[in-house]
Amino acid sequence: ACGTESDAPGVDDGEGGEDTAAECEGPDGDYLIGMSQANVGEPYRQQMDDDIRAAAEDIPQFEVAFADAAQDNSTQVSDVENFLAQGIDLLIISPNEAAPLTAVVERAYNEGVPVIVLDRKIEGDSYTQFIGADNAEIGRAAGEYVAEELLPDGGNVVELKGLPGSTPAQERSQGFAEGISGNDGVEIIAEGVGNWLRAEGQSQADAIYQANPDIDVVYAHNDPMAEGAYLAAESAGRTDEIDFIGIDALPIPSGGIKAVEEGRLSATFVYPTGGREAVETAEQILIECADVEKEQILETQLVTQENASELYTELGGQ
Amino acid sequence: MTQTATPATEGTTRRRFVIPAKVFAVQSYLALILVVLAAVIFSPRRGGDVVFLAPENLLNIIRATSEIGIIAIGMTFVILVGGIDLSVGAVLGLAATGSASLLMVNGLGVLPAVAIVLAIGLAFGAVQGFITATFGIQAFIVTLAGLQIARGLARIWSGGQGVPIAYGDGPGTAPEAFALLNSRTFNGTVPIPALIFLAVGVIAVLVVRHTVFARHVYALGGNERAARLSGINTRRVKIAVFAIAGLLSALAGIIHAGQLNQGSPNDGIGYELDAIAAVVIGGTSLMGGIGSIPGTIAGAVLLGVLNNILALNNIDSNVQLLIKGVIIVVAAGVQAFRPGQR
Amino acid sequence: MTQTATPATEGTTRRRFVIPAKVFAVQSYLALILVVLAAVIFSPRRGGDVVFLAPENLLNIIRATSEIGIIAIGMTFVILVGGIDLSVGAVLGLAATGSASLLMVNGLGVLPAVAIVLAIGLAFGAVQGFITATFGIQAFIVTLAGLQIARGLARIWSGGQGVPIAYGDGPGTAPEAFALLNSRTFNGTVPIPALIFLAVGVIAVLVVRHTVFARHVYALGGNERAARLSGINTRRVKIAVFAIAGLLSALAGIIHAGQLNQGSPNDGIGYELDAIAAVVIGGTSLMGGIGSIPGTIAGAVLLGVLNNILALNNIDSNVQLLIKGVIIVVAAGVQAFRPGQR
Amino acid sequence: MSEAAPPRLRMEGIAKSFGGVRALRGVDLTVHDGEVLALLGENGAGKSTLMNVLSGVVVPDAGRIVVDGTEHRFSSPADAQRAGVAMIHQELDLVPQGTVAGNIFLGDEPRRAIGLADRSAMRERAGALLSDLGIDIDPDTQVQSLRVGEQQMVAIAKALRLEARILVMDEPTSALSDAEVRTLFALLPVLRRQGVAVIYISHRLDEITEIADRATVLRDGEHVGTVDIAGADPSEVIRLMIGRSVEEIFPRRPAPAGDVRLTVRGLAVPRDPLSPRREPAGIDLEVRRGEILGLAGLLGSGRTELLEALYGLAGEKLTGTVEIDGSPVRLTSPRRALRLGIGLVPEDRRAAGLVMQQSVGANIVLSALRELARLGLRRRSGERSAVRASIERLSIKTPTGEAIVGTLSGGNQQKVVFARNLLREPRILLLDEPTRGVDIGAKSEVYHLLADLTETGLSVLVASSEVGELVGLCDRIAVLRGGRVVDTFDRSEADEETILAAAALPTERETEAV
Ligand SMILES: Nc1ncnc2c1ncn2[C@@H]1O[C@H](COP(=O)(O)OP(=O)(O)OP(=O)(O)O)[C@@H](O)[C@H]1O
Ligand SMILES: Nc1ncnc2c1ncn2[C@@H]1O[C@H](COP(=O)(O)OP(=O)(O)OP(=O)(O)O)[C@@H](O)[C@H]1O
Ligand SMILES: [Mg+2]
Ligand SMILES: [Mg+2]
Repeated sequence: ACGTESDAPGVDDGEGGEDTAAECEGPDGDYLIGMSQANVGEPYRQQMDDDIRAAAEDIPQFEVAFADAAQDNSTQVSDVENFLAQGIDLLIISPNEAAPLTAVVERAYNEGVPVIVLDRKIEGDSYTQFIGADNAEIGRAAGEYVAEELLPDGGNVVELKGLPGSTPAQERSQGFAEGISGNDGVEIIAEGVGNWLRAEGQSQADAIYQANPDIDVVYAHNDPMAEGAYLAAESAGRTDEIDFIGIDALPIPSGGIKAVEEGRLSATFVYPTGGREAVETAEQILIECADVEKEQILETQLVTQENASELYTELGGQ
Repeated sequence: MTQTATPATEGTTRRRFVIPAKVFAVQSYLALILVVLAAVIFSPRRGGDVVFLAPENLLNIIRATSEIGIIAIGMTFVILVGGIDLSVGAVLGLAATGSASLLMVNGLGVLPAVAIVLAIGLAFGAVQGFITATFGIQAFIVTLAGLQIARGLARIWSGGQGVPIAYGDGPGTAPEAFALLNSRTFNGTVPIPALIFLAVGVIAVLVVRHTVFARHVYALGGNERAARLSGINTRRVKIAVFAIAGLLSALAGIIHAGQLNQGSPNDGIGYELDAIAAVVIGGTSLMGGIGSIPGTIAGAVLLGVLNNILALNNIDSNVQLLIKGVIIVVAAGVQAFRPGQR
Repeated sequence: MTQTATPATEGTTRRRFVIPAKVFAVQSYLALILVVLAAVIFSPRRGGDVVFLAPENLLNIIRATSEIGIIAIGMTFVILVGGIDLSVGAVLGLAATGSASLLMVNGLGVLPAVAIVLAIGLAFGAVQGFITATFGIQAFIVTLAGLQIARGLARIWSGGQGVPIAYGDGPGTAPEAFALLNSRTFNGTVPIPALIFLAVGVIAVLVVRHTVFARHVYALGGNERAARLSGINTRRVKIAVFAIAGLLSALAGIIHAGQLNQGSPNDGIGYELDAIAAVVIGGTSLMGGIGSIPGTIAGAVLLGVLNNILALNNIDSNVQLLIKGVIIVVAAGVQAFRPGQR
Repeated sequence: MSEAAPPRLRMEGIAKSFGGVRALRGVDLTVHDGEVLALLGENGAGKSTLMNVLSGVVVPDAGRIVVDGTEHRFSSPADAQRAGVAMIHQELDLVPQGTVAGNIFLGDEPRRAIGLADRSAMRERAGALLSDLGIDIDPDTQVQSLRVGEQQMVAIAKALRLEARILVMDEPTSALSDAEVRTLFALLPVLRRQGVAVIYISHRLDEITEIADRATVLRDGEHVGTVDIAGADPSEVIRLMIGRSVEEIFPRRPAPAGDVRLTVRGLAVPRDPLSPRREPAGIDLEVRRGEILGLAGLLGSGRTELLEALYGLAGEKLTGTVEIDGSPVRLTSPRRALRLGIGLVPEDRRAAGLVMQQSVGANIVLSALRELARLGLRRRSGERSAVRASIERLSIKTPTGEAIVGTLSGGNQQKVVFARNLLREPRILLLDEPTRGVDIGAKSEVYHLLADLTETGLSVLVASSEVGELVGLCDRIAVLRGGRVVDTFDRSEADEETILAAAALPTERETEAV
């Protein structure tokens, strides 16, 4: 309105992604891929970058530029704008949040840049492919594991939550609640906010152990907080009575798989980064000039002592 | 600490043997000029064109700078009286969440929503100023608490989640007018937030140059006792500067919501440090009494250019941290350097 | 700003009609005492016992406080000379990453690893002090840049991921001695980090009370020019306080790694604000020259008690933010209040 | 008529305590319009506090203030200004970064609509005011680039601008040289004619006899008498002030016969083009053991800069040679100077002398801490006895050594700076306006103390704007102008007129401007 042009969504329906496929240069081209990461401060997201880096190394035509938005939506918008200014050939983005990144991703898509959205969705369908797992689903799997395997006869659960207001924290919480709803004996008796951090998981757990004599399971929204809770239990001498479960299961030394393998955590759930899959998709789009599916949903996997070391190598851990 | 900083821009010293302040005025932008030059030199080129200088890139920088810039202008007033405001980022988040909620959940029109949010920001700042000025509690701690409170209020308001903004006519949509904040004028070139930043900057410069209030701000920061003895109501001045900071943070929050089509309680985390950095790089002394608005604007733009050129060169984000750190210190050093001063 | 704050703790005034400083000394802890009382009252009970007062809970609080407490002690020296150090949290992260890497990746023994990391912290702080003191750049900006640089270095050092610490004899494991940091002494009751905190506190109190250096710190913060005219090497004192802050941050980082069996470049994010809050609640003026170590320790413990009691009561995290904000302001207000002063 | 009409101001039974210190214990004071009332008393007597009560800075515990027959309660400086009271404060309270015009109109700026400051009106009116006062200062100059004396004139202009009915001047001349004092005194008849009541605080008794009608004397916070100046006996006034008589203000001393202690040859500090300071431009001096050398000169003649250079404050920029006891020394920092046995009592005790929020004791031992310590660890008992001895030696009026130095009266603060320097037992003492704001009794004590110290071989360089002081105290007096020694007088040939004439000759501003 009034001599202005709107960047707001809903303006366009152009099939940008398909257009580029038409101009596809194939294996002879050199491609600059922009990878816009929401926050490398999270181990999971650092791992996503590492996975992309490792996978892209095998493809000589690819050069990947990484940007870190440090958890800020505005910064991520700028990061994408800067990529566009440089003329990238493909955008991989793991958005910090959906709504704020939608407009700029749409812009990229409409300018003909194929877009692969990782982990968190954006609104609308102006992207080439979404690759991700379902946090609610993982939460549910965790809940069911607690309700069926760990506490079939019921018991007391403590939940350590991620950063309030973040989507994964909400979904992992909701999913878990659904997962345990089948077993009336399982009750969440205390919650703490650990903001995804090991140290805060530890100090929250310290206080919760003091206030609650009977705890059977600690469910943490990620592995670092579960490890923090384990450390707190260690100093309270209560590691034997409590089972600890986390989420993420990164295939790195400080990740959850190792913690399960070494017996600190009873279980964790793989939250796949999708990094390798994203590079595969990029290869299909740019080099093979192929059409790709709109969505690629990655499955979670339960990690227990039995399969931990196997999975570690399978997922590329060193 | 030895705090050497730009003298107040106004008031040219006309004594024969004193170098006129005009020379220093150029120096206020020296760091910015150097950084821009470096950006041009190190910019990637695309088909012979300097990417950094592409109009669209420059406008992107200004758009990206506008929120921090607006906050930093409010912060300048607070720092001029020797205070500090750590709550600005949280107030931005509160305002962004608030405006999104008022538009989407409460179905208010743009004007009432904006007015309410600005009033909240103003009041929030004024209360912080009141507490600092009345009880003699250090501004750092009052606004650190204010940060937590604003963040908590924002989370409670939205139930902890971001509130996305969708446009339309029906219920649960926001009026199209709000989308203006995410649009560009002059044939779709100049982003509206950049214009608002410009307007706020011009108003602030005029306020500093021409109002009695601004003179009292500088006096209070320069020598509080002298200001009180001159009959200035120092408490009122302090409350006013914090209120200004709150108001401008709320304005930035509204812009934030408009630009990102969402208001989230986690918006603006850490913006306080960027805003203070812009103010300090702009030559304002944290001890109060010395500083200027144009300096602050230059400082904010410098940070924006720096972020942009590092990103354009695809420098590894960890190495970026190192480079940014070094350049910020050098920029502050360039600004602090005055020939003939120790 | 009116910065009312505790006078240096030491020094009893001996004249009849002057309120003895002892009374103020109690007042330094008044806010802490009030918060502890509130914690007892609002504590959940378990079989008639006040959970908050359970020895184990109290020891947990001290354990959880020890890192911030140690950092805050270093910060006190910096703030006493009128500076500020925003890099402490990042230096903690660098030290935690560094010690974990040196132990696990480079296979160093505990003593060399600790010595190297402490030296890095010391040097990092000293360089920041040198830059501030020599070029007259405000400490805020130098240490803000230092924050970014330390964070960047830590990420580069570890490749961005945390380095877990595993104990054992073989390669790729750390010596058991390091596990001491995560253990308890006196029959498994008192956590080692709490003892280290205590030791650092006692040493700092003794340093402040008995060294010439500390008098120079106070004088420099009170009036830099007078200090210089009194023959004090002000530059050296400034470098020294930043070096102390860096050293103690590194110590806290080593403890952090030991307590968490991991060193991660993201450790310690935001600790600087907590540390400064502890210092200010403890009655130290950000303008320099006024403050005390016991006050800082009380401030750090107050924050720890506050976090603990809110967690014990399972209070909604958003409401926690509000409550914490309000209590921090009230605590600072209680500390700032001096009868007979405006 | 003056008998029948109510006095311009009556203060009755004013009492004020700070913590336990009873600064005022029921003081009465009366001033009539067109009168100049001197307010006298030794350091710490309560003069400034009484006037701070009048100007709304301090709220009294008891007492009444009646202006022109109406009782007032002032709870802020603004209240007092509204009732027609203006005050020039003892400590210059100006905003250093502000301009002269901005300071003069601070708090009461000429306004246009909606709170806009009328800067051109401000500049014009400030300019007019300053030229009325005969002061050549550009209203746009930053105050911090002015010399203390000029700042004092700005403070005076600021108070005069208020066109008050009651004008309080708290030691306005302590930073002024003779010429400015003349300018100020020339204003008094004008003010009198306008019916302004002036309350004038000073420790220079010669000024009092020149300008005041009556004098009210305070001692220990009490009103001990009011005398008519005409016909008053100065020694009687002094006795009222300090409770005893001062026989000899200046000590009698034998002419020093020691060896040369300090030799300065061609001492110069390159002038910083940005600074208006007059740096030394080739100074030759000699001071013997036990000698007191005076430095005379107009405002800005370079005395302060010379003393600062000798104290190492010019750093590496200093050129020329300095010898102490025959061996050449490099004076590149205060630390070095201190180690060589040089002490400095700086001109501005608040900015350069004292750590205001710390105790008297901490300030006294500040530069001797290392000497009093062992291995960097303090020895409290040693410090305490040093503090006690200093307080006694200089009769510093303080409750204890632990009192915060900022709460002492100005004169006593000055003594604390003195004490710090004496504690290091210097060979050479540099004094810059050492008795500024010090009462007559204490001045005399300081002079006698210096005399005693010179007997043990101490050499003193003293810069003072009070020529009488130099003439009374010094063995020789060097006159500075434009950063050079232009003349030197022996005690026998020195008198005030000759020295003033030597200091004033060719108008230095003209020769100075490049
Ligand atoms: N804010 C304060 N706190 C404590 N004591 C104070 C304060 N202000 C003044 N005093 C004390 O009150 C007494 C009177 O001080 P005042 O400054 O009025 O003396 P004065 O007569 O002006 O002395 P001088 O000639 O040295 O200026 C002194 O003992 C001083 O120490
Ligand atoms: N522009 C300036 N910048 C810094 N310091 C200054 C400036 N002007 C004056 N000063 C210092 O302020 C103090 C006050 O100087 P004051 O002018 O009162 O002159 P003075 O002592 O009478 O003159 P002098 O000692 O030079 O003969 C001195 O220390 C002087 O060096
Ligand atoms: Mg006085
Ligand atoms: Mg002088």
